[in-house]
Amino acid sequence: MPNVPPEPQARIAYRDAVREALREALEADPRVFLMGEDVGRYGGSYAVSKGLLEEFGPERIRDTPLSESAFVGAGIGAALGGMRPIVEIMTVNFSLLALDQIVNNAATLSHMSGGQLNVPLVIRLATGAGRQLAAQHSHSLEGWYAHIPGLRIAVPATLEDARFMLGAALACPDPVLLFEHLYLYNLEGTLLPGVRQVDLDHAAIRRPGRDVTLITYGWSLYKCLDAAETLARESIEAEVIDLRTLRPLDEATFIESVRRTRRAVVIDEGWRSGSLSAEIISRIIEQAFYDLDAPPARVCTAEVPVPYAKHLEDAALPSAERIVTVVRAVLAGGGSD
Amino acid sequence: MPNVPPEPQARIAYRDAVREALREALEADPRVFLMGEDVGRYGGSYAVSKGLLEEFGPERIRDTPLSESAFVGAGIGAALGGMRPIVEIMTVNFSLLALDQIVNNAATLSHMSGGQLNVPLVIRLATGAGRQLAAQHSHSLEGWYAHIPGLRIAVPATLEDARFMLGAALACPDPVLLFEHLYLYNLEGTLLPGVRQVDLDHAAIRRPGRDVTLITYGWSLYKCLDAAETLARESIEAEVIDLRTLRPLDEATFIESVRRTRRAVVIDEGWRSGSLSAEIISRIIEQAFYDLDAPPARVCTAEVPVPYAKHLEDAALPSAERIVTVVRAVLAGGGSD
Amino acid sequence: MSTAPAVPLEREHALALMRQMLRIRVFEDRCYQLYGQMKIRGFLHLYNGEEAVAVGALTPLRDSDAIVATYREHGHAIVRGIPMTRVMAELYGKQSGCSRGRGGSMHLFDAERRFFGGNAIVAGGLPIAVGLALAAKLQARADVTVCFFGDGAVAEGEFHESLNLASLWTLPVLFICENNLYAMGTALQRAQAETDVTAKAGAYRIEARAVDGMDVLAVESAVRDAVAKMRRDGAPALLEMRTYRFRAHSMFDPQLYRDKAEIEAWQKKGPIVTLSTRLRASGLMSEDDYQRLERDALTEVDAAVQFAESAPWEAVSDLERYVYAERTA
Amino acid sequence: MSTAPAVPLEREHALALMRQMLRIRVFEDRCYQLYGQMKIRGFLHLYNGEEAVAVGALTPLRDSDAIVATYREHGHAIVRGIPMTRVMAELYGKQSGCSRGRGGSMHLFDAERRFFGGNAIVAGGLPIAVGLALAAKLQARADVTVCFFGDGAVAEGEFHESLNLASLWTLPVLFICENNLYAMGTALQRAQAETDVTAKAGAYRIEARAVDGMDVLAVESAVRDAVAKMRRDGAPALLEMRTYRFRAHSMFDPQLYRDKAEIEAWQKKGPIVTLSTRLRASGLMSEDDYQRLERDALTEVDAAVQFAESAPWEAVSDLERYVYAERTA
Ligand SMILES: Cc1ncc(C[n+]2csc(CCOP(=O)(O)OP(=O)(O)O)c2C)c(N)n1
Ligand SMILES: Cc1ncc(C[n+]2csc(CCOP(=O)(O)OP(=O)(O)O)c2C)c(N)n1
Ligand SMILES: [Mg+2]
Ligand SMILES: [Mg+2]
Repeated sequence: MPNVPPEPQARIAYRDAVREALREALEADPRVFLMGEDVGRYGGSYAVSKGLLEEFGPERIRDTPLSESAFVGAGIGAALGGMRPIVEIMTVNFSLLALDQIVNNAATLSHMSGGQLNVPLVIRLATGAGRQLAAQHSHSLEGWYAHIPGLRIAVPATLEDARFMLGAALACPDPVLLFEHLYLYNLEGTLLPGVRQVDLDHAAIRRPGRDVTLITYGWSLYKCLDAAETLARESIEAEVIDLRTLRPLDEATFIESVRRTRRAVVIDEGWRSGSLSAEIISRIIEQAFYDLDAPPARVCTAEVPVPYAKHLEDAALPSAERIVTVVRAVLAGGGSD
Repeated sequence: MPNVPPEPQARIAYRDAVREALREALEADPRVFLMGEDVGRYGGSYAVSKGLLEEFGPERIRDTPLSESAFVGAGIGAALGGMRPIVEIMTVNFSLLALDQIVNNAATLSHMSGGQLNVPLVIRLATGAGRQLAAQHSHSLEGWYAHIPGLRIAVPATLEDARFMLGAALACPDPVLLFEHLYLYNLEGTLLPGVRQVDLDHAAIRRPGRDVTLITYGWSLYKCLDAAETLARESIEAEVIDLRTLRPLDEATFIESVRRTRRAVVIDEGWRSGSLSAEIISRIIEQAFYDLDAPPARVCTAEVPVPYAKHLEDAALPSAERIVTVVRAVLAGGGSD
Repeated sequence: MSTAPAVPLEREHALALMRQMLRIRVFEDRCYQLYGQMKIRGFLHLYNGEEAVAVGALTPLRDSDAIVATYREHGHAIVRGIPMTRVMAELYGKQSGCSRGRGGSMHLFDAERRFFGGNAIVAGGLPIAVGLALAAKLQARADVTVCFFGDGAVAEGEFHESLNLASLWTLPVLFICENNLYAMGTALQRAQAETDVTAKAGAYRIEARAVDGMDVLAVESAVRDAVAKMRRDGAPALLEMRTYRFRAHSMFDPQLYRDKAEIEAWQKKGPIVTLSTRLRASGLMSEDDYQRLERDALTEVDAAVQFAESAPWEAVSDLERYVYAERTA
Repeated sequence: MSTAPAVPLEREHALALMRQMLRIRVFEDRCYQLYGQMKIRGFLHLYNGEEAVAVGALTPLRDSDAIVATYREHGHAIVRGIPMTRVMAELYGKQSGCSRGRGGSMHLFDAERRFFGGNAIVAGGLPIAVGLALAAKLQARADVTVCFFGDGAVAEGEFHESLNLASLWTLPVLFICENNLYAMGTALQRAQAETDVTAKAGAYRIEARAVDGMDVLAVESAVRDAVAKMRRDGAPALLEMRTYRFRAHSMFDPQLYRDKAEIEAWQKKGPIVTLSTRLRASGLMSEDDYQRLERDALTEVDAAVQFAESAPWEAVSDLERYVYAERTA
């Protein structure tokens, strides 16, 4: 539409972008419904689904009892039955109660049935630490879930992804887990004009650079962008890659980048041992070993159940400062913190 | 005891070694008891606990209902209450139903209480594929569990470890998960004379070599030893390391080995992406990057829910042949399969 | 416990029920042999003794109803209409199997016949059944979902969560507990503080009845009534089928936990012998009829074995297919 | 629903109960303020309105009994005897907190007082309580384990599994459901097909009673009776305490799901005002008594805040301690 000036973009919060995505999906497809704990009357524990009950009624915005295994399993069944359920698990921490359904059913039914069945189920989960919610409410398990074949794991970090990833997930015949970092719900900004959809297949370069590649996702993206600012003042140009989907991994994008920059740091809110960052490093080693000028390094969460006290929690999580420190060490040929 | 000739060692199966360990523990400490599905009247689904009910009675050999979450949680509670419970989860596949208790309680209580509480709980689980049990009964999740701080993960691969690791686990004030590969239950041999206890802290070099380090655990150990035999015929001397514990990792042992051999292949029955092998490779890169002559490689399970048909299952799992192929490629400077 | 109804039985229908039970029995006996010959591998759970449940429960259903079963589901699959050839080929792990050889005995599927497995996690199918019923309700279809599970499953949290959800939301799930008194080696009274399974349904305001699961007519009539009501009011129901398995739990079970006498006593009230006696007494079935049905079943099973033997293997190069849906461009 | 007993009440005891309820109320009100001042962070779940339950339930216990609570457990912690100073320091995240600042509001612990948390996973404490009771039984101790949980927890599978296990094995767990009618914004009737929690206990052959949870004397007597019986027969029991929370679920709750009138109606039957009216009427407590108790509570809370304010922070270098037990060489 040439000559039509772009509409001025209103500011929008991440939370509202997700709500818009939900509303659009509910309007577009009668098979779509939302269910989970307190998604209705309460308005969603993070106010994401506020107002949707009034708009779409209790058949399509279903408050569930505290029965994670049953309502996730019911989501699987409803998907098999021809619906397009969006199941909200209030936070990833409670998803452990539904893990059998997710790993033993959602992830296996297609393969186990020789391709006869699909499970077009979307599970939304709040994830992450940073709000002093302590050990049982601060898990970052998206990288852990990415170990499971049959699942797709996506992590919207930007407003555009918050707004449009849900649509991509609903269009996908496979089970998709969407991890929304609870720290991002208040993130505000304007949506890029012109973006109307996104895919679940590609990582995105959020900042180009030539000296080192920072590979990350979710809330850590912003820590990386901050770190890149700091580094730029030292004339270190960091390329920042937002993985967007953790399974399957778009390795082409980060391998290509690392081949160019010859150095990589992976930043990941999972506990260090066995984190997704280890997988990323292994892929780099398998495919770009001879292109590296230094060993890839990583910045992860300390190996402790996340503590309540702010200074301890801060110390446990990745931070822009730690990222900067590690990048400097990598540029000096050294390694992880 | 000099001058006393060593008793001739009787042949013993892995299953019997575990049973002996259980018997010894039950005899030695009145706080020890065993509970789980069918550990009593049935004799254990893999006949491990056969006869123990008759010997120790139903108070100490407790058949549980099919309630994984409750009886694992009850194990945690009993441990807090001063007992030394051994909880058997029939197979790791069913442990997903108890994951909340394991991750949110067993792993966190010590830290979350500021060190006031300990959870001296031992959980035994059969693990692994290879018996055509299909997608819901063939998980190898020990590497996945190793991501969780607060847990100790141990994998007895040898008869000695089957016989003595339980004792070490019971002596440990932390929750220990012992993964017994179901393929190993029939393994037979004689116990090394003189071994009376083992630790949970050290990896073991099961075969020394100078050309490449194979790092593995569990059933895959035997595949590695087979591969090493084949390679030896080509004058390639592979060092084979049995990790024994997956958390915490004894990295000193494998890093030292890799520094010597300058080449590493990790063999792990977990699905490739996000497997423990990625963590091992990352540690090698972080600590021995400049000592490497080739990128470390890995042999894992294909990224599919394990299929029933034998030829497909075989193709999905690591094999001695694939290990040999990958080692040859690594020696040629190439990578993973 | 509800027993057979007093309505007159028609010969044709009676023989159809007998035929289905014999098909299962002969199929299972052959599986037992084939396991010994290592043609079938993995875990194998046979249904001998429980045939009346699958036959009586599935006979009254429509094609559009949904079924969720357990790992002990050969009988259900066969009665639902999956060709025996494809079930046997699955047990062989062949490409022509109803799950392309990927599922095996515990994971029989047939999307077209709305047969949703074959679930090897005890109680794992209950939430799925709730969801299938929810889909039917949201789509305003009068279809029901029939969900089979064992007495062992009653102890799992998913039993509790699923029954509550189905009742709270008024979803048409028929929960059928195949109470064969044991979960592997654990007798019901060592697993349940309250051994009357129907007594549990009240906690969810679900109507429940115990049924003589050795009597195919009792099962059929109980299910027919429950389903008819369900199609009207949409509410879930629970039927406890009191039955018994004649064989071991699986092929690895030395059966230390029960004695021969108990098994023999139950065998005397077996579903086939019970129906047989009754039909002969009432003149609805002759010895010839019975012989013919048994012969037909044997012939069908022979053909299934034949089919499975000669069916192709899936190509190893296809190992990684079907993990994700194949996208058509 | 069982109400207060007819036994004569002694002044000292009555005032002790009042004192404990006021300690909780004043503590919680101060927490509310401190949250506004950002001294306390994370999730904060206040107990206003439910004081009678913790006070009535914990008063009859022995030091050797075990307690398992939820994330709404300040009251239970304080009544159990954890010094208010250490509870408040925990809410501040200080090293002197009862969990060294690692737990916060949802994770108060005191091993010595057998206070096992503080669990932020709904229903997560029930299996642990079963295990604590199993330990007591195996050690032939006559101690009971008291396990608190909300009405929301009743829907979780762990409720079902835990009650069955406790009953099957005859374990002395007193399950106390704090039924405040809501789980966050979900009213009981939108979570349960059967809203009478006591009706569920029958499915496990557990004895159950509903108790007026706004009446501390009713709670105390019901718990006293249940515990006395439990020390004799070792069997579990369930008490449903009918109560109400006066404040929001947590500090982030706009309370869209209930109206002011409902809250006000319940406030009129609040536990403190109820006991107060009764004691004044019977002459057991004077206005002066009440004022003094309230003043004492305020003084204690002031001191706790003071303590918390000046308490030290845990060193960041100790971040990774306590993940595993520290081995003494
Ligand atoms: C969650 C889970 N726990 C344990 C098992 C192992 N297991 C398989 S069948 C079975 C017994 C189930 O008994 P029941 O539900 O009565 O069914 P039946 O075999 O008698 O038909 C057990 C314990 C499992 N498959 N899933
Ligand atoms: C397993 C689990 N699911 C969800 C939550 C989130 N959540 C915290 S409290 C709560 C409501 C619990 O209500 P109830 O059990 O009645 O206790 P109350 O808060 O009323 O005391 C929910 C849904 C959680 N903590 N754990
Ligand atoms: Mg059974
Ligand atoms: Mg409540």
